[in-house]
Amino acid sequence: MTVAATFEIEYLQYLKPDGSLSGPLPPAVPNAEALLPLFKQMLYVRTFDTKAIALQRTGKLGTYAACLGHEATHVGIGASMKPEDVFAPSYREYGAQFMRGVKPREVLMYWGGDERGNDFEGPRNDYPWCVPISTQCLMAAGAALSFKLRKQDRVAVATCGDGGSSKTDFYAALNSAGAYSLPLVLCVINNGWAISVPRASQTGAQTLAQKGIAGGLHCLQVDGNDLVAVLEAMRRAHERARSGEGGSVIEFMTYRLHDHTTADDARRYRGEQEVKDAWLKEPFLRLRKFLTDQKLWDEAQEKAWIEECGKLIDVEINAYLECPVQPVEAMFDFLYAELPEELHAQRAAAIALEKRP
Amino acid sequence: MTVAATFEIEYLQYLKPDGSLSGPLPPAVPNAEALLPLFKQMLYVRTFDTKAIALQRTGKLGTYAACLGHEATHVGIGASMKPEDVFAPSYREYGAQFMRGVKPREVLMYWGGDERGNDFEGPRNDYPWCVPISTQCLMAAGAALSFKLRKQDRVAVATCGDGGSSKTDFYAALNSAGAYSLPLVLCVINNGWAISVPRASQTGAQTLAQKGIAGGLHCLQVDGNDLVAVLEAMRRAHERARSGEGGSVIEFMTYRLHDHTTADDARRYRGEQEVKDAWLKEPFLRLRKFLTDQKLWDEAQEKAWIEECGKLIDVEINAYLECPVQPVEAMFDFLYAELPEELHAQRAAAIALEKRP
Amino acid sequence: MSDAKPIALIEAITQALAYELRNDDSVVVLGEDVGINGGVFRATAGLSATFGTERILDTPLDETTIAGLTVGMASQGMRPVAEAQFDGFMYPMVDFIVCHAARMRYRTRGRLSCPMVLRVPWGGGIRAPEHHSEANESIFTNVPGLRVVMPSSPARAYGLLLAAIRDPDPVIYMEPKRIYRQYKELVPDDGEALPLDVCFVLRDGSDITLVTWGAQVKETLEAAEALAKDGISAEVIDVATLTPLDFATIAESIAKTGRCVIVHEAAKTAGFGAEIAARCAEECMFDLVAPVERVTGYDTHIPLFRLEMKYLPSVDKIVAAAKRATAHS
Amino acid sequence: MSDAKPIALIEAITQALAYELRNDDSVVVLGEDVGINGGVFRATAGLSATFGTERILDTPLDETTIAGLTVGMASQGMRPVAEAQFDGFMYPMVDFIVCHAARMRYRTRGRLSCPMVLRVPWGGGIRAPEHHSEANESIFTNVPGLRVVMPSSPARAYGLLLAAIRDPDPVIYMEPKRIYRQYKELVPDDGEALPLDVCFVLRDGSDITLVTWGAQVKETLEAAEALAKDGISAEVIDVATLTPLDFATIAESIAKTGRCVIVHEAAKTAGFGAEIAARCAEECMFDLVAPVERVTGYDTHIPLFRLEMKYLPSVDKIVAAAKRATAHS
Ligand SMILES: Cc1ncc(C[n+]2csc(CCOP(=O)(O)OP(=O)(O)O)c2C)c(N)n1
Ligand SMILES: Cc1ncc(C[n+]2csc(CCOP(=O)(O)OP(=O)(O)O)c2C)c(N)n1
Ligand SMILES: [Mg+2]
Ligand SMILES: [Mg+2]
Repeated sequence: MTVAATFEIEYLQYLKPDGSLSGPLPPAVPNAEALLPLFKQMLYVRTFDTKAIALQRTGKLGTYAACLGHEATHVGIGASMKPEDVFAPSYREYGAQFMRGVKPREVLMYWGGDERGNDFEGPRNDYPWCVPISTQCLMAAGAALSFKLRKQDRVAVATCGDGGSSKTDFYAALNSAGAYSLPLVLCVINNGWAISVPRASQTGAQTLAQKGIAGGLHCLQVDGNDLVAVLEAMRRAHERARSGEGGSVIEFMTYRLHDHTTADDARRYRGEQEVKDAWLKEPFLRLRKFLTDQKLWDEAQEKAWIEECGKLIDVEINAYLECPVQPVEAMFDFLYAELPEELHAQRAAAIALEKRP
Repeated sequence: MTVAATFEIEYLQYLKPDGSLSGPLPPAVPNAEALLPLFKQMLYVRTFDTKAIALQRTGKLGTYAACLGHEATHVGIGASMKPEDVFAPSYREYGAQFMRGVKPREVLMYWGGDERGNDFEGPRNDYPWCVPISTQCLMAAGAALSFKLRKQDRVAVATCGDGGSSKTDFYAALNSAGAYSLPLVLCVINNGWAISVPRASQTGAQTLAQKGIAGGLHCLQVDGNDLVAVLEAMRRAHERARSGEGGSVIEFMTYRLHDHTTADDARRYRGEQEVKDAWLKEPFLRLRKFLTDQKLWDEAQEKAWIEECGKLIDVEINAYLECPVQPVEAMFDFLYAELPEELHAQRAAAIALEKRP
Repeated sequence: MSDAKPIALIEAITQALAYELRNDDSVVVLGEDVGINGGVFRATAGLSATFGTERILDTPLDETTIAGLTVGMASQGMRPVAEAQFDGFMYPMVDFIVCHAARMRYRTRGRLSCPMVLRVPWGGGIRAPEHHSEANESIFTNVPGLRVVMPSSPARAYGLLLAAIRDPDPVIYMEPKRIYRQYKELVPDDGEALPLDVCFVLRDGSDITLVTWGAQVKETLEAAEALAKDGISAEVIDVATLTPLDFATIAESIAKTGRCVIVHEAAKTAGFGAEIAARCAEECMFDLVAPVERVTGYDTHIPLFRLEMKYLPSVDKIVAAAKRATAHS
Repeated sequence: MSDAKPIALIEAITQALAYELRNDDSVVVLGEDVGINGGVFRATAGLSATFGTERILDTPLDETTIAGLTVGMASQGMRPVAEAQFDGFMYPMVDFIVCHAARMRYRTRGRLSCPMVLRVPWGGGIRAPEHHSEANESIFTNVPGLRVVMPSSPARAYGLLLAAIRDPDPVIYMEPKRIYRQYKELVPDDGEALPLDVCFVLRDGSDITLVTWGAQVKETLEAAEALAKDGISAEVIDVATLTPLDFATIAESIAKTGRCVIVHEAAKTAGFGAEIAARCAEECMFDLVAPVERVTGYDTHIPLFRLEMKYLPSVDKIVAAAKRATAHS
């Protein structure tokens, strides 16, 4: 038999669900201390998530997509990026975005039905939340192409879900990343579900990482609940991207512990046991165990930090709640760089309607 | 290192460019005699191709996409299919279509600017030529899904080019073939070029066959100029499809010996030497050598058969040339099953315009 | 009998799907989350349990895939009813709809055809996130070979969906999600389809013709009510089948009223209202005593939900336009 | 000087591309076969040799990819000029154009924007295969945030393309391929852009206003010529910038002539002509002495080339419509 090509997909896991290491720390993590700020960030994100859900439940927020359970993947991705890189998220990677400077009040504004949430004070070139699934992957490929053409030492990172990895735009992104050898990292966050459709119904592929083979990209499958593995996977992908070796597809195995969004009821379609099992592998507990074992963390610290997080986030929530609605003419702002002549009358009419007694 | 998955792509070649066998004939080809009718078909197709190009050059046909050099792949694909299977071609696989009953006059009609070319008297469920690249692959997946749902023992076969394998529709087809485990055979006919864009610019993947890995499909790379390898590859894919093992992606390595279409001038973008080298590997000569060595073919037979082909095809050409243009109201025929009330006036107006002195 | 309970528009859709699934083996339903989850709006609730996963298919998350599989199945003799989860997600389907669904019969001179339905929950006003509120019927109305259908009541939703599924050609069936649960009415599950090429006159009037479709039927009827209080008699026409258009019904009404206001949710410029107004300019010139007016979304994107109601046509806006028209005589 | 040679419309496009590539580093050209092959119509001929493969990019064969990469590049500060090889292949680009290009600035409140051009060779009449002859401007004209531009002469092609590339927002630039080489004229390579929001009055007249765009400008001007012989003075307006529409110029003309015939190649129902006729019904009612007419493609697909010329508007059809209009007074 003549063989035209062979491939192998590596799996990364360092920190096991029980909080013990399966071997030495990888290059991405020089020492255990380095994990501490990221662990705190995970707690911050989880606090934010809880509060956002509560806001939605009390009618103060629109539909909200929670990130419960994804914290290690999200924070690890954000931590791996340089400020000048560009991030193209889907709609729940707050952990990554906070690390890049996006503010919780901006997240709330967006889900609160206000475009101004997308006007990040923070990473000015990052993409806003992206509702049409996986189109952000292809925009990120375009961003990466622009970096390459302008010889900028920057990397574009996009995230999508297991469902999103079925989308043709995802395939287009990996195809072009391969064709142009782009500094692009495609992160597939496999949380087991795309609303009600389980991972197994999306594709016949045994891993989602292997989709990268279709474009000749580097492929890696990672325990996405293991912050250490996430950091190491991202380090490798960034290094490849920066050294001109092209794009990567990384599959992060995690689990969506919450409903898809606050508009969803996951009990309709998935069993309790599965969720219970998933809680045993979630990212926070194992890292806490590890850091506690290393004497880097304790209950008192945790209590203090959670309290601190609550305060920090309440400031953000208040900023959101106090922000007045945009005036009606905001509909016409930013439609074009300059409002075309034709539209002045419509804008004036809209304003006039507001002014009626 | 933990390995999540490994893959291997097999390469098939039996009949080498010099006409010698690299080993025993595979199951698809019980004996050398079995190749004879297909060889003759290849000659028939080549004769047709030459005459069609001549028709275009003399203004009797519109733009025409030649199939010179692809004959083994096309005929092998056609030969592998059962009548009840469904074929979804792109636009140059006449060799496969003739084997299924499509008539040369229909091909000419289509390229001659007449929709009736698509109304095959022959395989009534096959798809017509498909201009939007690779969309036929996804329609074929839909056809395969319908076979599966209705528990019919039928296979859908689609062809696309190396360029076509970049198209998102191709990826969508392989993704759904994997997700639903469909009786679908995706044939990527890699002829080195997509108009002026070489294979290397389409993707970073080392083979096009490996794209199937993205959907968990069976993958195979084949010498597409070797009729024996084509038949064996198709046999395996059909067997898998029929036994419920799902879809395949097969990459057929061949070469486009002609311009892309008669509207193209390949000298603008590719070197002479490459074309010369390709002529040394083309499908016809090696098979003739093999059959001649086996005493199954000789010059006299060839002369007679070519003459016969010429006659057969001239009958078709005449039928095409003599076919009168459709009346103007044909524009309104088959637009809907029944012409909506609203359109009667437009139709009447169109007819009235024709009748003016 | 379950027939005897009043149902909402979305339940009428479920009822029609179930009816056809029961009565025609070739009908299958496909889309994202249409299976065990019953659709994000619950339009397919219970169908998977009744008809099984071979009739109600969850698809991989790709709208190109949904469109392509649907065309493929339809062209091989099935009658697929596909769902785009929201209006804002159907753009990737445009290629298959325009290039293949709308042309399959024409291209093959009737050898193959494409009896499919694409269901698209449509329009704003439900406080949904971005891309969940679009009114994009105009993408399809210039495409020959399609039918674009838009129900606005439970009964019409039922009858038009049955007709759409049974129609031998592709139908884009746009569902006004804002009024999915607006009110309930009795909709006998009798399998009676409605015609796909007539407008519905929902209210008779003599002073002005109000032409609309989809969710705006609600505001338009309310506006007619308000106008009546001011002594203006408005006829209300629901253009439930946008293409092929039944303009005769509209022209007949204008011949009587001499005035026409068109109401729709999509942006004004080149929205489907333009076609109705154009027909007025071509065919009703000598009947019209006042300029035609369009009350529509502005020529901007529908904003996120904090502002969306200000974008949409409202009873006030319709009444004002009607009064401008009736000022002419 | 090379400026001194008359050039055809397609050469004017090449000239404009070269001008901007020379003068703005952030401009790149991308598409299928735009590189060494110079484009299937030769619109990018020679550009690859002059500007190199990092400015003139052949893309993988996928229109979704082209659209997505273009939006990605544009949103990061480049000015990509993408090509869809033929009109019939741009449907897969609709998603990115509508969901991202048209909304990038709006969605981010100006933080990101999308200064891109999509060039689309457009229309029938060149004896091309299927899907090489479509007139699908209406797909984009109902989308806020876009500009839809359609040149009809070498000079306008040059000036409008420069303007499109320099415009800070996304522009769909539709090229009337049938008149790519219709005639040549002197087009100085002076970098002078034309405005993107005015109609061009190509011929003054007093009896009737003929409104058109793209390749039909040819037949419309010929019709005006023919009408002149019969003593009918026709004003011809080229709506080169469909959206945002400059209706003022059209209204002004109708105020003078009292009659309006709209000519376009796309199917009639919900074609962009409907918008112009609608505006007539809204704003010119009291100026019009005759009903508006549209001379358009039929509401069918443009047939394969044996019949295509019978589908398209012709001088005869335009003249006949104009005469029907001038019969009213
Ligand atoms: C193009 C498109 N189709 C459908 C949807 C509706 N939708 C929103 S999220 C979602 C599931 C996404 O699943 P996955 O990609 O796994 O990401 P997750 O939400 O699990 O993080 C769907 C179908 C959408 N937003 N965009
Ligand atoms: C969607 C789409 N884009 C572009 C084209 C124009 N086009 C026709 S053939 C072709 C190249 C196809 O190359 P490949 O897939 O390798 O097939 P081949 O012609 O070599 O057999 C292109 C770009 C098209 N027909 N459809
Ligand atoms: Mg998921
Ligand atoms: Mg090729």
